[in-house]
Amino acid sequence: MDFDYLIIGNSSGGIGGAEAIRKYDKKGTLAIISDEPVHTYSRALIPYYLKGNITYDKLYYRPSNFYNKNNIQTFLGKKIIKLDVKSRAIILEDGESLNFKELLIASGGVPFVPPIKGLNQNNYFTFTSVDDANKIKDKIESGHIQKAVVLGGGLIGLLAAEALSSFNIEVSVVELAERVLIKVLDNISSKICEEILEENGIRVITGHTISEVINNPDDPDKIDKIILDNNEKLDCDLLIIAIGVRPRLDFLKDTEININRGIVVDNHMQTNIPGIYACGDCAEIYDFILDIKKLTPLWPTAYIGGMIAGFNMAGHNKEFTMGMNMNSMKFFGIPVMSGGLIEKPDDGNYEVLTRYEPENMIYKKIILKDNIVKGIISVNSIDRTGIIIGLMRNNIDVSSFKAHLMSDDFDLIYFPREIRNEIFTGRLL
Amino acid sequence: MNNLQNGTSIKIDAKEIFYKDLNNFILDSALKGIKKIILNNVFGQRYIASRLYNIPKIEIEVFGTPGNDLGAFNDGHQITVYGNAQDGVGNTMNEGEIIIHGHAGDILGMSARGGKIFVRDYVGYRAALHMKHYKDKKPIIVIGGTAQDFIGEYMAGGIVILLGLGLKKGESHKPNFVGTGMHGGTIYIRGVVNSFQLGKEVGIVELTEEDHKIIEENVKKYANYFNKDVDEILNNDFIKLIPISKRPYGKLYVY
Amino acid sequence: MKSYLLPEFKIIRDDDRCIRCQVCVRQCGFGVHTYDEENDIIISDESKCVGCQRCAVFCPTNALTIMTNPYEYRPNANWRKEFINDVKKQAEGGGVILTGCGNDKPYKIYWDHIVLNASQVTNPSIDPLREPMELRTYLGSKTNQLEMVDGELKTVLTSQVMIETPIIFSALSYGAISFNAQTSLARAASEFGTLFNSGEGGLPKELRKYGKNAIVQCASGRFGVDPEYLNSSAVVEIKIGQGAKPGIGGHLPGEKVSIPVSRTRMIPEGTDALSPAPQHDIYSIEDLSTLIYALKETTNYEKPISVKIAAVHNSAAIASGMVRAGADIIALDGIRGGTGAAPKIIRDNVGIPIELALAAVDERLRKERIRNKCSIIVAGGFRNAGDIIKAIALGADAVYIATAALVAMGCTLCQKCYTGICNWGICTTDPWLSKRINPDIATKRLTNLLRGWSLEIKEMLGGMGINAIESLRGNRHHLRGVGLNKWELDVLGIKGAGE
Amino acid sequence: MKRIQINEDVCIGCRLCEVWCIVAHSKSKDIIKAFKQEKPRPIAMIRVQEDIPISFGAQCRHCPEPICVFSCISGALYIDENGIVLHNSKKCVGCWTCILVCPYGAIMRNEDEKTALKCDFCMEQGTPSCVEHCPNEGLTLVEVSENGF
Repeated sequence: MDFDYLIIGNSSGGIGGAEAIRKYDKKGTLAIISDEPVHTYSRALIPYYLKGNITYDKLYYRPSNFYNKNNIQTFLGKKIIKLDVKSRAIILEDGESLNFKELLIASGGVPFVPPIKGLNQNNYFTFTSVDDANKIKDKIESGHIQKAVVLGGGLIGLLAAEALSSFNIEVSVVELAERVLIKVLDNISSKICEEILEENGIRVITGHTISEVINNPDDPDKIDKIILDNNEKLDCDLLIIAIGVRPRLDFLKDTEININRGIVVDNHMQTNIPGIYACGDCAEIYDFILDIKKLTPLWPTAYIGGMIAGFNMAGHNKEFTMGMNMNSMKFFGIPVMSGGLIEKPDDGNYEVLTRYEPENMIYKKIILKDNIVKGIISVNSIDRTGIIIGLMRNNIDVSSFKAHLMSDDFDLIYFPREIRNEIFTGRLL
Repeated sequence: MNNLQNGTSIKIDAKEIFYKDLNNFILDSALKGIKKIILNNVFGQRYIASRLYNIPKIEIEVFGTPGNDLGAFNDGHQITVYGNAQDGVGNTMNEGEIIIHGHAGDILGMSARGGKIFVRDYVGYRAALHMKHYKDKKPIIVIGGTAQDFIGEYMAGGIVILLGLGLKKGESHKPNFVGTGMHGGTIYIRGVVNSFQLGKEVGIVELTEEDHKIIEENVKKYANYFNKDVDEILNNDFIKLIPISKRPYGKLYVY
Repeated sequence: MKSYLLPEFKIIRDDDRCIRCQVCVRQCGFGVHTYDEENDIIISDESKCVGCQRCAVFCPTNALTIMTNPYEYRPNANWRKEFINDVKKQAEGGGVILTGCGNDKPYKIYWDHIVLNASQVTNPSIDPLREPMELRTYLGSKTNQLEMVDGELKTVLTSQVMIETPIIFSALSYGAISFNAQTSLARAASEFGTLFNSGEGGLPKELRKYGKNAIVQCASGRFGVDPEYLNSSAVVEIKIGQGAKPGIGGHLPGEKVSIPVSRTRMIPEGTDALSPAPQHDIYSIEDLSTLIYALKETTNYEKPISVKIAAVHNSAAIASGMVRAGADIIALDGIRGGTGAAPKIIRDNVGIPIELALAAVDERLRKERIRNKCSIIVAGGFRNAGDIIKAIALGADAVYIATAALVAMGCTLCQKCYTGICNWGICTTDPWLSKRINPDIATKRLTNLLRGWSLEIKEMLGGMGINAIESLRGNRHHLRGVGLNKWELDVLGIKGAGE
Repeated sequence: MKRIQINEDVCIGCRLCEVWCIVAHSKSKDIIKAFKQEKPRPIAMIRVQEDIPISFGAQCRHCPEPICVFSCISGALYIDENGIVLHNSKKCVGCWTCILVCPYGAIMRNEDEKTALKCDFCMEQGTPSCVEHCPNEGLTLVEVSENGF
């Protein structure tokens, strides 16, 4: 079959691409391929789903008539075997070949599972898909789950831990680094998060990892105990491994597409092959704060990357130059955000503003370089954080209103008049 | 009209020319690019240089006796009078310079907001009345002799330097009510003034370095214009008068 | 010292309607209303209330009623409440009582005792909807006669200013009123084809583009007066006096001299802007003439020069002198003229009603055959188109309105202009309060007023069978007095009704 | 395409925009009932910012390229056919990603519901209530191009 546009991936990057293409090209033939046999849903919601905050149908990222309305053909539950760059086709598992003029690869990532003694195919769970969530759900519903261990103190791991704890399960989080959320928070803020988790009954074990899994002698798919690298033994009825994802690139083997840690793309999200684009967790995008290309597995980044790709695929020149690290999290109701740098680099003329009120569990840190914001962390004082992210994105000199930056009521009113005028007339941000 | 043009300067015999016609002539000349106008036989013609708004700066030399409001609303021109001037010299003057080789009448520099006036000899009543300043616009009046009453009345800014030349040794200055209602600016007086001569809104303060500099600079100019001995003038005590309050009538009202 | 004064106003808050939105709290610049969070109520300190009605107008649920405090002292026809309170005020403060706005005393308002004529049977009235009606007015000195040679006009005409309606905005100086208020007046004048008057506080640079519609004042303080200012105008007006405070000077208190005000007045920020009582270069008619011609010289004889005086006992003789001194326009301001600040005792007791002054001046100038040498603008409490048309029939060329213009912009005559706080954003230089005047809205309100009154004047003119305002000027036959004494009728130069 | 223009020069800080936003999003649409009876009281989606003498009411700008919509993890934020950015609170999980990205700080938190809250341009009534009730034209409706102001 021939398509004007093919999109590999049915999550935010793929949908972003599809919606962008349809903004300019309502007629061109467009298909989305995914190995998951489900309507587009939000991976980011699975902790909420597992917890029971939302029902299954609320996982859907777009309304049920989305593909119809946008004239999108779908190949769901179809695994891709191969991309043939020369003949501009992808080959599906069932042998079907789909030709494309323009291709967007938004294949996302696969959970990384390290080799651990005793681990087998069936005695642990990952936590990146609705399928994972359903399996965990079934396991919990089957009963007898009293103690759980989550390997990985990153965002997914902690959210999984919080979800599990809502079932009155005793949860331990094991993190090899000296603190949780090491990639997105600084020392103080991650300690606050640990505190929140501990206060809510989750044990946080940092600086260690699992060295062995002891299975039930009667049932090799059932874990009895976890042994840590310090020989501590943890009772465990359920193990979740959540130490991160790696780009899903298997079907790109032996193609001439440039791959580093992820697919290398330019600011138009195009790979080295004209007409083939990539975005999301499988691609390396430009981070304007760090001035490097890197994997940035974030929901908004995936969507926007897909959208930029889609615009270009439909013939509208657009660049993505605003990529950056940013995260919005919530642990037991306490909101935590970060964006850009989390620690002051050693070199350069950096300035750090901090505000820490342990009694209110409020922490705020802003990193400046030559009066330009380069990073923010805020715990429990998150309203209007987007304004600060906007300052970063627009390289706005904050010297005239620096005194207000850290306060809870920081707002546009403290901007210089000229900047505000530009903002209100949409010329900025 | 009899006039004699020589390059960018022009000379005219103003005898019996109606002031409006004379001022028409000055305006026309200035518009033609004349830079210096010499008026001979001036006899009471008013408003000389008043009609030169928005015109490149020119010089006017007046021989004789100009009439009232010489240089009223002056917008930056230089007027030199070889003779005495009447009332209203530099009335509400904006910029420029007026140099009187003789005496001047009442309300010299009234409401001036900029420019300089040098009078060689004496001036009449209410000189520098309600003179003001704003930012770098600061009128300066230097009077060689003494003045009549109410000098600096309502003064709101600017500088008056009263030199008292021609007074006998120990003889006090003439004016009473000096600086009545004054609420801005500075008056420097060389020679004797009795405290009863001062308005109740002014106070005497010590001169600073800066004051001496201002006096010196302007006295030099004065001496230069009128061929006087600078050192002799400066070699004498000055007193400095400033208003006691920026708001002399602030407490007059109940709300 | 404990004040023995009672609040002037009573604030009634309908608690069933009050939603605690605190709009009243935020709208009162005098700090009358405060929100008590603990008890979730709004407390109103009536002693601070000036009765401006801002809170009541802005209350979204009409929960507020502000009324005169109905307390009574023992009735006393002599010692009325006002006098008792003024004495208390002075006993407590020991100064001159200041006030704002025009005289509020019950002097006879002659407009209310003069009625207009209308055509019936023997002369046809004109329908202004169908027939052209001319309100256009030219201000300035008119020549005695026109000389034509070979069909060409030989007479050199004096400068004239044309206005589309005989209604001009009177002097309201920047500093006394807000920049936005002055901008609105300038824009409305420009849009409608009439004039506004800068007052004596200078003309902000931003408003110089409205110079073609500006009367700029040269007063005793000479604030902001320089050749550029004088030339940024249609008319230059020498202000001798003002109806609200004849014979005295004025001063803008230092706290109102903000940075922009100081820039416009060209005086340092925070200093009092003192306007001496007389102009010290004018002690006589001859001196006045000197200044008139100084201004004509400075403006190259291109602009009519107006001289404004307060209406006083000898207005007629003074006006005659003013015309002979060269004034092209005479502006007379009557006892009911407004002010931003005046001693109450002066405002309420000095001067004469404009009706009498106008009649006397017009009569005198006619008798002396110099009425054509000047235009007459009258000011002082014109409340409606009826007052205006009567003034024109009494001899005026045009009228100045200021209070009416302020009311159009929102003023409720609370008379607190001198405090610098104006809840309607008019009479203040406070940048926060000034925002309350949106020039777009205020301009519209002002042009609407001019339009309404002009239409009414046309209606009345048509009713009298006149199709040009020119034909009504000084035509006192169209006026009759009601309830007036003989001397009043004589001064006004009109017959009694029925005669 | 119409958008709300903010004119801070004439904002008088009365906060009537907030009051009428609450009324517009109340059940009764009656000002007195909305304030005195409805519990919980709706939350104003316009916020008056004040640093006297500066003030202005600011609400969602309804950007032509709304980063909040692009970033929303649940699909609760969307652009309707008029280009208005709307929020479906039923889909919202309160992850606050929109707050993290909105450069105007225009998205608020409904603390009771744990969902985001934003201006809906008063889609039901035509003219946004804040604009309609602004007594000084500090907020006005202006026609803008597809790409915004």
